[in-house]
Amino acid sequence: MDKQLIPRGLRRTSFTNFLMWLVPWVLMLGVGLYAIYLCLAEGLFHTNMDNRFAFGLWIYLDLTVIALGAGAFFTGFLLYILRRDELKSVINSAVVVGLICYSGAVAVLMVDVGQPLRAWFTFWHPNTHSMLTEVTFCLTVYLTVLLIEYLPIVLKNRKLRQIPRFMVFEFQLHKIMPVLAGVGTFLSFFHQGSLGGLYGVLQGRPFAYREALGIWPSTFFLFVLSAAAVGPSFVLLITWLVQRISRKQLVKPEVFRFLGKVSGILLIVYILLKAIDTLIWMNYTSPESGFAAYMFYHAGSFGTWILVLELVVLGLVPAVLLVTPKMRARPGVLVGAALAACCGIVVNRFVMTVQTLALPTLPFDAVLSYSPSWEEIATFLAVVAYGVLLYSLSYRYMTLFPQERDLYQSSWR
Amino acid sequence: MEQATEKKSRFGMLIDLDRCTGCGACMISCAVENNIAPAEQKATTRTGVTWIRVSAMSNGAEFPATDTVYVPMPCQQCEKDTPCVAVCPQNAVDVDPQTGIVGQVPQRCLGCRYCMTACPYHARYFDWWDPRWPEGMEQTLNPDVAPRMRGVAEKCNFCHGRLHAARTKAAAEGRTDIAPADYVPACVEACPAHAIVFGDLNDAESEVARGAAHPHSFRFLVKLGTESKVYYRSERAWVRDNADAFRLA
Amino acid sequence: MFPWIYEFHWSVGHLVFLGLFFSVAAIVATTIVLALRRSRKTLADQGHELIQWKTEFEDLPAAVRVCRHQITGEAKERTCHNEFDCRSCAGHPQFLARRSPALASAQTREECYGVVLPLDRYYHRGHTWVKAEKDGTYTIGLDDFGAKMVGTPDAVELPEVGSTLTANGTGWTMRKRASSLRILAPVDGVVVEQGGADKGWYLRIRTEANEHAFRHLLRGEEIRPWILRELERLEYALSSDKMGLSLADGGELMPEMWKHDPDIDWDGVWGTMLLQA
Amino acid sequence: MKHRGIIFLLAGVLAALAIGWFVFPLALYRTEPQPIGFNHAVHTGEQNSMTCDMCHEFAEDGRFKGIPVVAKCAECHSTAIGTTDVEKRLVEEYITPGKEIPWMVYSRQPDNAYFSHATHVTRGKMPCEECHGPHGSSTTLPSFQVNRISGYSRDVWGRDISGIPSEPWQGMKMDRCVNCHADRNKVDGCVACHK
Amino acid sequence: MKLTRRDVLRFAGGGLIGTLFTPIPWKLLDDTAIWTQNWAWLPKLPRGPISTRFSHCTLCPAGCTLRARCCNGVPVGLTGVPNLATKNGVLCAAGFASHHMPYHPLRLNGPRAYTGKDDGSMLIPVTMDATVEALGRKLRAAASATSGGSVAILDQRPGRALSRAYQEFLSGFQGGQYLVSPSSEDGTLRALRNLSATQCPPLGYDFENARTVLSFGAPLLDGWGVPEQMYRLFSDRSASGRKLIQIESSKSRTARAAASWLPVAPGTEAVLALGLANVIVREGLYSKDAERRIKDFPRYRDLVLRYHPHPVAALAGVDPDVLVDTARAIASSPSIVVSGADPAAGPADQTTEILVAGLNLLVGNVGRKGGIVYRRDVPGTDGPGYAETALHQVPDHSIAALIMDGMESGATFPHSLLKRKLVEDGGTVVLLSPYLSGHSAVADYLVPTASPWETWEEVPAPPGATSASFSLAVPLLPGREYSVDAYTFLKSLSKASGVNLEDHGSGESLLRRRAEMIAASKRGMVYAADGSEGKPASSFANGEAIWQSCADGGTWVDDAADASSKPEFNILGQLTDADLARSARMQQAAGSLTLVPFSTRAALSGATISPVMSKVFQESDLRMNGGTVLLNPKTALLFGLKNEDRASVRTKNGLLIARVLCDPTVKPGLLHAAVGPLPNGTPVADEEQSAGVLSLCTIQDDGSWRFTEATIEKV
Repeated sequence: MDKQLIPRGLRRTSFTNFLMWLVPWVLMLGVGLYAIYLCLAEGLFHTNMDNRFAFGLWIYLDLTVIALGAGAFFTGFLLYILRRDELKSVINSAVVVGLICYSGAVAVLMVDVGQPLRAWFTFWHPNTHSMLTEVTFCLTVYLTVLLIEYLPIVLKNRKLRQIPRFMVFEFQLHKIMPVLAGVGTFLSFFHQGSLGGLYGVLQGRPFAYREALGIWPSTFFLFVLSAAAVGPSFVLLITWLVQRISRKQLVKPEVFRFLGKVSGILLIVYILLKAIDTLIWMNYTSPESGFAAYMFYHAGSFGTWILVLELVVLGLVPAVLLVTPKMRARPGVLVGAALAACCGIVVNRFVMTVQTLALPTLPFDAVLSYSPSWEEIATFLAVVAYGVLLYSLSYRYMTLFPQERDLYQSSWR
Repeated sequence: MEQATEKKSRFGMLIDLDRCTGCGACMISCAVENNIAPAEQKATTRTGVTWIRVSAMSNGAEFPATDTVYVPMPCQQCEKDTPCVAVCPQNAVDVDPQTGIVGQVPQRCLGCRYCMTACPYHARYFDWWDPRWPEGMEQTLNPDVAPRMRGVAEKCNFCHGRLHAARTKAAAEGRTDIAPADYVPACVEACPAHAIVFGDLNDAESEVARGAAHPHSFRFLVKLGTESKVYYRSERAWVRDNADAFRLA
Repeated sequence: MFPWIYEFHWSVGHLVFLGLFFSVAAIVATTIVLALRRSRKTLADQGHELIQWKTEFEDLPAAVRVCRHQITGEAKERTCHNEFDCRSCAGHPQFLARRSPALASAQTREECYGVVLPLDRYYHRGHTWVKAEKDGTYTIGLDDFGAKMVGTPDAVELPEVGSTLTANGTGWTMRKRASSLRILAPVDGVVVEQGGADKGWYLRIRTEANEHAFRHLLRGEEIRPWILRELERLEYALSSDKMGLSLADGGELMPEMWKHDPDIDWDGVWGTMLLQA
Repeated sequence: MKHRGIIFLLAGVLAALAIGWFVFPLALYRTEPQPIGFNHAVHTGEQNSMTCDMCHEFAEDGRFKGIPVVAKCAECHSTAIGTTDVEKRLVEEYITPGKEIPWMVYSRQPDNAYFSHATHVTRGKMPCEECHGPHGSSTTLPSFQVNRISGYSRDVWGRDISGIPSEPWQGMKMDRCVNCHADRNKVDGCVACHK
Repeated sequence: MKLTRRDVLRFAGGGLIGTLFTPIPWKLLDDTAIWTQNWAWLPKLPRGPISTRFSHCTLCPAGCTLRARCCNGVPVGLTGVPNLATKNGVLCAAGFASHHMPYHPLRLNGPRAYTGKDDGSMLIPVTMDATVEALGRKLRAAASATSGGSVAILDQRPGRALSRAYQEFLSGFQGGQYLVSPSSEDGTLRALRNLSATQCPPLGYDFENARTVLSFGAPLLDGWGVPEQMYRLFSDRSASGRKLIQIESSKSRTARAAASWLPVAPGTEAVLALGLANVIVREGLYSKDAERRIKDFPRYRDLVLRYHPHPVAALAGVDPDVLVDTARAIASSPSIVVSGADPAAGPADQTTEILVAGLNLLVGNVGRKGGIVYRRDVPGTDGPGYAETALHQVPDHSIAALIMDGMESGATFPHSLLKRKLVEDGGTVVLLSPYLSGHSAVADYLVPTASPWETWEEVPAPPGATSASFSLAVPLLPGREYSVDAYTFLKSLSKASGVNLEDHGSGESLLRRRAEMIAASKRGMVYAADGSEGKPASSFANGEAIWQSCADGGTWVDDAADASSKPEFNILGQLTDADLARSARMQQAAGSLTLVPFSTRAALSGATISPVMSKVFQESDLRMNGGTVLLNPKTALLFGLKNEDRASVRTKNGLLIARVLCDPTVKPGLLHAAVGPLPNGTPVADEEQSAGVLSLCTIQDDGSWRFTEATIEKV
């Protein structure tokens, strides 16, 4: 049966090997599911979050993961809307990664909220002023879109294709994919932005608060831009990783270079705007709310180094590397720069979530620290395990990299 | 039906920090009034639920020049762009148009805790645990305030159970407006040093409105523009000067 | 969310927000419905055979999708984007027009490396042939290359008499070991008789065929370069799966060749060679 | 058979509709017997012509006392006045031993809802029937049904499972409060009715 | 017709579509959300008639009047009663939750006995009869000459009718001792009475009329005496003309609110008192009348003149000018000088108490309005009473059998103090308490008494009150069948040990008898809880009428005592030179700290308080839970500690792992260690922690344990 499901002409490891590969991830998932059970059935005291650190590891990683998952929408946008056909070779993989990131984030969110059974109230009685409402609406719809985008990949499985209606549906669905890609881009624009707005609107948190452009704080646009910038980098990174693990060439090197280039250009723009935004915040926004910006970098262990790390080391440097064709041509530099860019986003989201909450506001407040409980970590690892499992299954039984077979047969020409 | 016209109030508080001795009577009377459950074993200062919390604020000077005031901090009942109201995704928080009280409905809350990150006063609390009282003690619950379930945010609402009782009393006596004496939050009533004054800020003659206008009165984090309705007062300049931002250690 | 639910505000922001949400939801729903309706229609029109070929062709490696005119050497580098359907190809007639008649071979059959391909018939690149019979019907069979490569099938499932064949669609299916192989039909037509390996052909069909309908099929002088290329392709498919193995002695194709090394991914090899994903 | 597919589909739809509209309510609600019968009509009818507030009283601080205590019943029924079995039981089982009747309250709201009868009835002059319907003229007590999931009385949702009231007084969900307040241009915050 | 898989799928699909048009999904969605709002384990609110009752709080000796809001007769909320003519008006934090006490998780639900002592002993349930019988035997044995000790009763709530019964009971034993807790609140008064050379009537502090109050470390604004009175008199610094001067090593809550604060070096209070006296004597500010009444005045003057303010101020670490001003302030107006310490730190040392009492005598505060005034005892207890001794002043190893009554309320003491007073082999200790807390750990027998709100309890005048008073805590809840009336228990004990005790019925009838006596005396006024004008006791027909008034929350307050009494005193009579020498500055070893235990009244180490007190003790840093130590940030730095560190505190008596908090109001070099309560009712772990702090303290020869040398180290 296993053999019958593997796309023809692709070489995959033996079923036993595959099962051995799955075992640790299934175990990880199991432990995580137990942690999730504890949080849902007994209460969130199983986490190390508290009234000051009301958002913890989960929200931080959700934001990060969704930013990285932006590869799905942005690749779709480039491929279907801007017609960059070279991305065909990674779109399936990007969609699966996106789906994993988003569904994982939503799953963790459902554990994170205290009353998940009431989550639908947000739809029923939405407060449209809340960034979280925007996030909830967009995430739900976009997750649906991602599922629909994932459907053709599943239906293209060799065994399922033998059922004519699946095959035809897949074909027809694929034909209107540009519409879904467009919708996905629209939704992603809003929820990536709203996730940025989530903190940017916090008037009571002068470290995160930003002036509004239109109805959104500047972080709205910075988040969209940064997500779009690292999305391709993350796709690049994942593809590279799968290549390393599977020891196969899956896409042509020029695809890597193209992804790197897109990432680099957007990163340059992002870093520029982010720098301007930071200067405005330091000189106007923050002081006007009574907090001199330097205070934030002298409280606790947060020094200005974190700003340098985020903007220069993990921002400007990879951006420059990625836009320089010569540097980009070297695979090591390319992957390294993509990794740095992704880490830059990880740091940015850390600053926006964790540092914002750690910093005090009131005069008798202290800088707090927070370290997640095992339940929090296990829950997140469960999502990682789920992602690896879904990706492994998809990789084994579906065609994630259409160029794979081609590359594997092309050397003789 | 005849149209009931009710006076629009803006309930507010004035807390005299020079009088406060940090005895904690407000915190306990509040917990009893509002059916806040005792702490679980593992609860800490950071996971506990205290609708009004008294914190010590120091002038930072060295002994013996050191000086400390105790700052009781209930929900500051912000009036303008109320941080928690704007962020709640499902309207579980609102500003009551009749009273100016920032209401929190735990029954609507999904426990996302966005409001808690939004509140600069850290006046919101999350129910990390199921509320549990020792066996039999649930008989002592205040019948006017519903206990909250786990997984929701909660906060001070100026003892609205008492507001309800006052309204019912007024209605039974055929009045449309409540008598000020009928509606006093538990902490105000409890304070042995009479450090807390409560009343209608719309009523210029009220003690709280007059007190709020005093030059020694101030509000915390006023530059954030939240227009809170809980005023503080101290003769000590350092207390007032510290009110706008955190201080570097 | 809806006007009849309390807390619905008739404010601009609220309406714009919900309006956008409902629009997006509607677009997504419409898309799905549209795809479903189109699928229904396609299925009703029996269009799925072509669709299958179309989509699978897209997935074929570029090395397989080489134009027949590149194989013959008429073009330098030319990849087919037309699902091997020369009937609707704009370039094909031009190549034909330029083709010198001297190229035509006088031979009646091509034989190389043990593969024997009579030239009295047209060949499909999926290794089937079609041959005009005297009674005006056409017979369809698996060519020697395919037959040798697969060997005697374990089972053959032929379409019922009266069913319609679509060029590039499924001709019939064969099972060999664990593989289920779909043999592509070379031309359009209606099945009039079922055959089998023993008869030398698999299907007898009736078709409205004319020269144009057979235009996409290989013939005459094209056979040799094509088969050489196919041998190369086969060798590569075999060698890349297991280093060191190549075609049997001197490159001759042996019957039941899988027996030489049953551990090879024969399913993959057959699939690749028979142009199916 | 040409329409075989559609027939099975329709059968499925019909089965679901039947289950959803008729079996589901039976499964969702648990019927609990009232401890003893009560005839409102006898009390409010011509013979006695009592008004609602003669039994359903207010306390001094304006609180509504709800269902009267047994002592209230005993004001008239210290010994049996009539001859019915129910009255005999009332006297023997409750009034004489001084035991309260464990009534199940149809319109009981959850702990988190605050409703002031004084505001609506005393000051607002609303007739009882506007919310409670012609309960006062009933001769028997309707069956008391509990939602197995939420624990609410069925009357809070309304007798009709669709949630659309067949009579204006049916249903006591929050929508009804909010709509009525909205009709009267009363703008309230959450704390106005939630405790 | 054969059913195919496709048919089943179609049917299911149809069912799915159909279900969307039924209430099932939507109603279930709604109901599950409502379920989360009402789930079964969420406590249901009481519903029922609301009523109001007045009563008195019995958690601490202040005995505040309170109003209970009841639902179904069960108290659901408490408030103070403002504007009363009598002593009370507000409640403290613990008082606001006192109605939780009957449901406390630590409640004892039957008599218990320890199978062994000091060796991992086990608490086992026993029957009441067996307990009484065994105790009777032990009491008889203790009373015999061979035991080496005597029978004693430690009354943690003295002044009640029951206290009188205890005294009667003790009179049946040879050398029976009636003991009270070593409270610091009336330390100055006790010292004064001990200094008197002639008969001295009972005394009280007349804070209302005092212009200056000088406190030697008494936490006047932190639950001392009658808290309401203190807050009223001293919390408004600007408005009243009253002046509170606090002498305390750290800037405590009281020091913060005081008009001036003298940050004295710990242990130098006695010297400081002598320095103050020096100024008064040298400047001739002392009362000439007092000079006559102090019989050893010349000796006292000679001693005092040796303590010039400058060296004293240097030694004590205060500003000499402030010292002189302070001396002048107490001498110039009706004033009160009071010694004291935190309730957990026990009484001040004897020398300090005597010298502080001496200051009062010197400036003529005794018997003066606005100073220390005379008062009378409650009717029925006048006349020669039974000697009342504070536990710490009893000779060591003098008690063979000890009965302890009541929960710790006004003061606490280390277990080691108790053990020291017991005979060498440990004797027998019985604890009458509703809860398994406090000294239950060292008791051999635990007898469950009724919890507050379940029984009639007498609330006598608080320590230091200017006049005797009588009020009642009213039972609003039915008693538990396992709880015992202390008086009934005492009667059965007297029967079992063969002691004659007059039978007055039950504990309640004992109280009614006291009301009768008050009526018979025709003294004092009765004030109703509604704040109306008081009525003379003589206007009440009988004891029952007074009882009724008190049962409704009223209070009987005695008339002012005759002020003409002029007792004479010997200040230095009891002081030896060695005592004075000891009162020099504490020698502090390098690298060590001075450990000072602290707590709040009614929330002492063993006191039982509502679990909801976790709000101030556990869920905020307003009050410190047991096992928390406060250090000056500078001191902390010196020891490499920072906020929230865990550290081991070591004294010569033991070791404790504590949580460190930095507090700039703590004097450098001090280690304030919280003797916390058990707010959330978890006996074992917390009790070990909190008992731990007191067990670290060294008990001095005079029975005090205020300062102990300690070291601290990060763990």
